[in-house]
Amino acid sequence: MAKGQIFIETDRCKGCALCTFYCPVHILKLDDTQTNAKGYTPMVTFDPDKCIACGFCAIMCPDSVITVERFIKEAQK
Amino acid sequence: MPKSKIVYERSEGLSLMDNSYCPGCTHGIIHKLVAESLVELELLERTIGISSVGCSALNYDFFSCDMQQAPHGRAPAVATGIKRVRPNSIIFTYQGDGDLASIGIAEAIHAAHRSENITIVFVNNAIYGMTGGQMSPTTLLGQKTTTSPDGRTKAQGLPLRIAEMMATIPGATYVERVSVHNPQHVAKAKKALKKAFSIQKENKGFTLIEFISTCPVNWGMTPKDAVDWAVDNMIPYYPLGVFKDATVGEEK
Amino acid sequence: MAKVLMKGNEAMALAAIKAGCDAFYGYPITPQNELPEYLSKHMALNGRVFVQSESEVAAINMVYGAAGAGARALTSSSSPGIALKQEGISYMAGAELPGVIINVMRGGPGLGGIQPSQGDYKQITRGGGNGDYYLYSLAPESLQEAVDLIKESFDIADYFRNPVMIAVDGLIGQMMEPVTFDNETPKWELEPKTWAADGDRSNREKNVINSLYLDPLMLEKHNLKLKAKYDVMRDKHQRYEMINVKDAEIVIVAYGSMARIARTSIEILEEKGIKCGMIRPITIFPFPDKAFRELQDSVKNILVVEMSTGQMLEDVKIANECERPIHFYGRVGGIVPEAEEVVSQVLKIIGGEDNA
Amino acid sequence: MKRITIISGHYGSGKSEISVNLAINNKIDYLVDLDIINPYFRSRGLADLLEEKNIHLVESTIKGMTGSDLPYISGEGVVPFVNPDITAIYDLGGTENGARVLIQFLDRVKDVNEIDFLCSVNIFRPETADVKGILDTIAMYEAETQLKITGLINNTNLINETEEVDLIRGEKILIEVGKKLNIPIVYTVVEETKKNFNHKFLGERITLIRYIAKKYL
Repeated sequence: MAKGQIFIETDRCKGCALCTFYCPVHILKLDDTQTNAKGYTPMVTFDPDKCIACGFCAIMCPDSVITVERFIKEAQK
Repeated sequence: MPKSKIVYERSEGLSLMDNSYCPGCTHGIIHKLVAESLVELELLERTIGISSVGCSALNYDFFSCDMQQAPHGRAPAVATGIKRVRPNSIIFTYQGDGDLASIGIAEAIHAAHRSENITIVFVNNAIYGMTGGQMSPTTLLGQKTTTSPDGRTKAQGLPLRIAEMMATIPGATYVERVSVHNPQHVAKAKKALKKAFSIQKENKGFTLIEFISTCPVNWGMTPKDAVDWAVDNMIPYYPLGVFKDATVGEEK
Repeated sequence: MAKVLMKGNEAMALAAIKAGCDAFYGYPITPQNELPEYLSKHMALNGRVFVQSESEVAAINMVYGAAGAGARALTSSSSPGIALKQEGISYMAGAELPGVIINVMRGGPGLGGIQPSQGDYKQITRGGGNGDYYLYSLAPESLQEAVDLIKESFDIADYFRNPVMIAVDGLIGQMMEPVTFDNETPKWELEPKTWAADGDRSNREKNVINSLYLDPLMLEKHNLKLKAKYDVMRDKHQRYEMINVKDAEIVIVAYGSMARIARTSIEILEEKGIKCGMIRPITIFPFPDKAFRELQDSVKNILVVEMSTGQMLEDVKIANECERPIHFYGRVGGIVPEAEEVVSQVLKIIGGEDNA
Repeated sequence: MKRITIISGHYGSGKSEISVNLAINNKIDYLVDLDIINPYFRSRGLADLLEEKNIHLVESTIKGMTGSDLPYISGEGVVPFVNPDITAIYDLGGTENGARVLIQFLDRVKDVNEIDFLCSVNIFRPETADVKGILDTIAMYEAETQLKITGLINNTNLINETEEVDLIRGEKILIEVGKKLNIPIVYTVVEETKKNFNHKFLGERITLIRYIAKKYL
């Protein structure tokens, strides 16, 4: 079960792939099947259920295209 | 549906405009850190940033605070001029190694010498990125550039260690070298920047944070290889750490 | 405050304080040192900023910074130091920033000498640095005029959003004269500096101070905007003094200290029965070409006198539009022509011994 | 007049012109120009005139460097202090830096009583416009040189615009200063163009001829 999710501003992504190397659960990759508004192949999550909302991808993104949301468990309220 | 909260988003210290850097260039990470630090310290509205000359010349468009563009190397002088007439503002210069370590070394040293209440964000990627990959004062020995085609030799100068040098200046208050090669170091780098801005806020004098950065294009590498190259080659020569902290023991 | 006796450099410094100068940034060079020395003491007493910079290059860039933040900033230097300041001056013109630069000229080229000279005329009136720009340049002939013009110069700079150069030679900097600071000087109508990047973003969008235009069409637009500003200076803000020109048979063109000496020459010539007049440019950019259109037909010759080998001569030729023969007399190396030398040159011209 | 006269004062207080006039009028042997402050209007520019008058000019170590701002002081400046047969006038530069130059020679002084250390004052100079300003100035010179000022020169002037009443007002202020310090007004300077000033001023009158700056004024 995912602990959170990321939102990617796909059209701002430059496809540098730095984020993909720092994802501890290896769920990010460049999507070779599409190009964005800038002409880059953007990054996508291929297994979002594994996301742990650690934020590493966003922290390493030079273009600030990733927003990270963490789910809050009811029990913790 | 479980409740949620946003734990990371684009900083409001950055403008809406996309930065113009090449894919994977760590300039973008450093920009985020400057923006986030200023926002978290609630300093953004009274900040004036000084753009320099180099790849970051256009960054007056990328930050959402007031900005002034400076001639090559003169950012610390421009910053001095502003800070003296606007002492309540927060001033940072954003300079590369060509700008600061070469043409602007006098301005950088003397801003520290006068202990100007400014923060220098020094981005060291060991090369002139903007003008097409020429040798800079921080280019490593053996490193090939367009003006050291056979690799830098001693005859072209041994690479300058700016943080170490600036730390010797009596007027410098805080000097640290950081890197942004992984999330842990990005966090450390942000801590260093926040410390520098806090020191400035308290009028305690000159601060400089040197960032080990990359240039995938002119180094001829993928972004990830460039980061790894910086870790393997730059950090051994340019060790990370605090080189000067004149605020230690001050509270007591 | 009644009249006091002051050295030129001190008087100019005090005039800047009276003009509301917020900050001075400068570097030592003879013969202008009394100016920063005076300000090092008096700026602080008035709650203003004084910084001795590491170089002229740094000083002008501090002025550029302070001006960008909306302050009234000043720097001063002498010829070789002004050459070093050209980088920042060009950026100021490009970013449309006001500021005042005092140039107490000495001999050149290179290290030259420390005695008075007018050898910077072209450096001053042709912009000086890279790119297509000009400075509004004022050349007073006395300490009183220098004081009055400096008091006004900060307004002029703010009005045009362009640097103003005060061009004097070493003599004006070093000489003693009685001056008063009480003269009423023109007040220009100034807009608030809403463009300033002053770090107070609480009630507005961000401001950017910049001279970089990578799009050629944008840069052309910017260049033409600057040109329009210089055209207004040329059309509406030429300043000059016509001295004794009515019925004159010869007219001297001289500015600054040289004009002051030529006044004595004119008196000596008057005693000899020769009617000699003078056009005294007060602005050297814009050059007062209008003055030449005021000359009567009685004027048969023009004599340009300078402490240079003829730096202003070309401007006089352009303004004269081939109407009259133009002669030149100058001394260089820091030597100031004596009134008698100018007189004998005039006599030569009238006697037909000097062909233009 | 004592064997040695040292003239101090802020720039614009007329030191150099007074020095030259005194040297010529009193046939003094040495005129020592110690002015490292002013780059222009120094007595060293008058080498030819002084030679003609048999006055030995001590200036920079490089002769004829009128147009120099290199502060080379000639060791010859010590000669009058050690040779009791030589009369001399020392012309100091304005400001405390100018006075400081003298210190290097002072350990050679044999008899302080042979020296007059005068302060020239022009009340139209903003720094010396009143008693307090003048006292502060004198205190500064004394602190720098460790010599006591022994007398005052009333050089009140606005150049061509000087009026007799100005000199009288200057004298009044200097009398007060003199009382506080117990020193006399030794000279009053009246320009030759103002010969018609009939007032009997304190001290000896110097009818001043402008040798140095005349042609520009």
